[in-house]
Amino acid sequence: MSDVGENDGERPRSARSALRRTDGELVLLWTLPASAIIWIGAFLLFPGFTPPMSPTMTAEQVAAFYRDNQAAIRSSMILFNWFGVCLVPVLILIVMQVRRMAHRTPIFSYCMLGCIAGGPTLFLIANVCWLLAAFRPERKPELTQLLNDFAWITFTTVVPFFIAQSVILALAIYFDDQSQPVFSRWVAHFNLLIAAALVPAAFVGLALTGPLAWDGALSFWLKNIAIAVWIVVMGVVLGQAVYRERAEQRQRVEERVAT
Amino acid sequence: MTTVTEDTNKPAKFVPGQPDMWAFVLFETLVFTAYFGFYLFYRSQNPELFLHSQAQLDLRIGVFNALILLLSSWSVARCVQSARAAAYGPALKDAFLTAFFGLVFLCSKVFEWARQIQMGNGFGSSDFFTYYFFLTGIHFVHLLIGFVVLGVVIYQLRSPARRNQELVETCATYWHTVDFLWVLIFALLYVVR
Amino acid sequence: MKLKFNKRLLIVWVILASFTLGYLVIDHSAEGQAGSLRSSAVITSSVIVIALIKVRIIFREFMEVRQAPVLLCRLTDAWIVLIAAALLGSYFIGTAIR
Amino acid sequence: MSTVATQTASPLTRRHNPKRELWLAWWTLVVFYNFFFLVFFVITRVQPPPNPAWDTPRVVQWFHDNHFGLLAGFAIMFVITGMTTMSNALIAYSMRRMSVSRAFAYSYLILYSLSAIPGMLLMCIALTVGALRPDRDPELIHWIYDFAFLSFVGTMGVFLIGSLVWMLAILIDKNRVFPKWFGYLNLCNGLTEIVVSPAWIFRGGVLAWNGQIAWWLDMVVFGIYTGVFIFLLRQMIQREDFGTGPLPELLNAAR
Repeated sequence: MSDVGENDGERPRSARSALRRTDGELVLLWTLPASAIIWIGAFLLFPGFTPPMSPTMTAEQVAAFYRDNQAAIRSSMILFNWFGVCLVPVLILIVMQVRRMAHRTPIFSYCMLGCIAGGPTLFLIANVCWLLAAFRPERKPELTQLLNDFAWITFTTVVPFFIAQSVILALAIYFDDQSQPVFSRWVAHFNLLIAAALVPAAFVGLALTGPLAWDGALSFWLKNIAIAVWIVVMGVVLGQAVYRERAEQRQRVEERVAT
Repeated sequence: MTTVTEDTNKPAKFVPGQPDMWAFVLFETLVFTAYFGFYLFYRSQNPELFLHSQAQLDLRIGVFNALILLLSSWSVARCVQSARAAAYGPALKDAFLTAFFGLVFLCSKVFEWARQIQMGNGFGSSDFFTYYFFLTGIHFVHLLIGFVVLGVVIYQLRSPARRNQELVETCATYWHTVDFLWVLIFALLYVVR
Repeated sequence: MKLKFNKRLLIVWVILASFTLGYLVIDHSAEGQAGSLRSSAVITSSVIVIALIKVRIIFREFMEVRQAPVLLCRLTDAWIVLIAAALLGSYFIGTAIR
Repeated sequence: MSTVATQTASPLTRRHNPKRELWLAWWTLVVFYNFFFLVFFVITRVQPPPNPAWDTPRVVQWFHDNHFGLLAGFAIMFVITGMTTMSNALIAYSMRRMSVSRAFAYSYLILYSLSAIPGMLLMCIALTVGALRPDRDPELIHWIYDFAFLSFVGTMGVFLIGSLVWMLAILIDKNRVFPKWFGYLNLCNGLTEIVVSPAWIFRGGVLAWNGQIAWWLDMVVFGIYTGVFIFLLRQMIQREDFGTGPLPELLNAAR
């Protein structure tokens, strides 16, 4: 494969890692707190989340909800539409760290890329359905309810890619056999825990009431809290890894200058 | 590369082109056989409708198309033999001739479709025309791929640095497949009673 | 040598073309016989058989199976039998269970 | 120099099969296809597809009959869909092994990652929504039915172009990662995506979404194709020779 410089006796051994450019990664990393504030703001602004809308609402109630809260729904969902995908650069930074791990193949980073493409797309579908429902709330109530169902089911079942992402990241960390691994072991355990917490949300269709319903303890609260905790924890861990990588790189450059 | 031509007259048996292409030819032929099977089966369920729709096709265009495609097949066969004899000039000429006949076929096919649609026989207007447009359409797609394939032949023949005989034969095999599939489609759509 | 090869291909093409033109004759005679449109198992099966003979000639001559190893010869012949069985089979089964 | 690196790395790598990442991906692929078959053919009964010609009451009846199967089956799909990324990654990796640009691997990866949403998840979501409220207006249930099956069957381009990308990579490749005939088989699979397009037009007959040509025949081709590539990927992993050498990154670490 592309192990350039393996046999070049003269070239520095760290040629490969030195080739990886890290400029600008900090900027991408620090977009996370800013986006998180926007997400929290949009989350609180959307009247359907505080508290979550009940699946047992009748079509008329749903239509009335979209009529009465039109402005808040529109502004919050437009915010989500703008900034929801801000998670993508941060996830790509995680892929960059996975690339640094001691793997023989790029399979894990490929998987992560696939998940990163899938998750936000699903969220955007839900987002569009909410905005559509609010666009013409005087529509037949059954149609508004249909769009509302689509939005909520899609929003709740966006989990497949999050589950896969966490499991793949955990496996990637377990397979990273270095004396100084990129992420420590507990991050892998944590990711598996998050993946397990997301699984019940996939079963949202089975009930209109109770913990499995889309406003229930498992499908709404557990799932969204798990995602939020994941973002916070991974943000911190990722930050540490990025800063450590930069420090190592600086050190290596200094060593090379010294010799 | 040019040394390949020396064993032109050797009686040794060889598979023309990559054997892999033959796997494709045989597999694709099976798929087409399935299409034809469904067509004949449903035809026998409702022969009157199929006969009446079929009567609106012009057999002469069909025969013309079949002859044109046979001509192109002949050209590409000559192209392969010339290339094997290292006569790359004539080979290239034959390859262009093949592409020309392919183009004539393509135009006459489009013309025939336009005429049928003008006469009010669309894709969905009767079971026969569904099969007609489906079979000629999927064949048309194969023909379009055939132009890419001929492009490979011409690209190979053009430069002395390339001229990979195996690749030329592989491509020719594909083109012949397009031809013999048309032989079957033509017989089944135009002449079968 | 080259000329001889080309002559063979020419003959093959003439045979294939005359088979194709033969369809016109079949079609004409079918119309002459029946006057109106009628389905005919004889014509259907003969048309399929002629088409498969043409396919076999294309296999042998144009696609150079003639010079190929025995395995490919047998395989293409088997395929032609398979196609014939499938086509005639679906036609006659269809007619029978109609 | 390389001996130094090997010595440094060996204590860390000796315990593990060097191909474990590849085997993990391959087994995930096999497990996913088994679950896929189980969910689509047995639990939800959406394959073989029901009839597009049904009238509204019959469609409502179908949702009623399969109510629990649809909800439970697609819930399983929502949990495991992420596994597809493993198979896409493995196939993309196969292209990395070829003597072609990485552009092929990345194109395939993105095309097939994208395809999961319109090609499968939209159907899962739509049928879940449809089964969620049996008392919904029948017209809307019928609409959901069409939406689900047409999005599933009628998502063609990503699979078509994805297959063609893989085909091109295999045909251009000089490392013989896959045999050329499999490259051509990719073309056969790609052509089925063209054959399925009339499903957008016909509500009955052989070309409808449950038709003998548009569904059954294409399913046979797809089944052969899938079986073949699972087998060939397995062969590729078996042939793969990482040796017992150091991991690429450790080589750099061992200064």
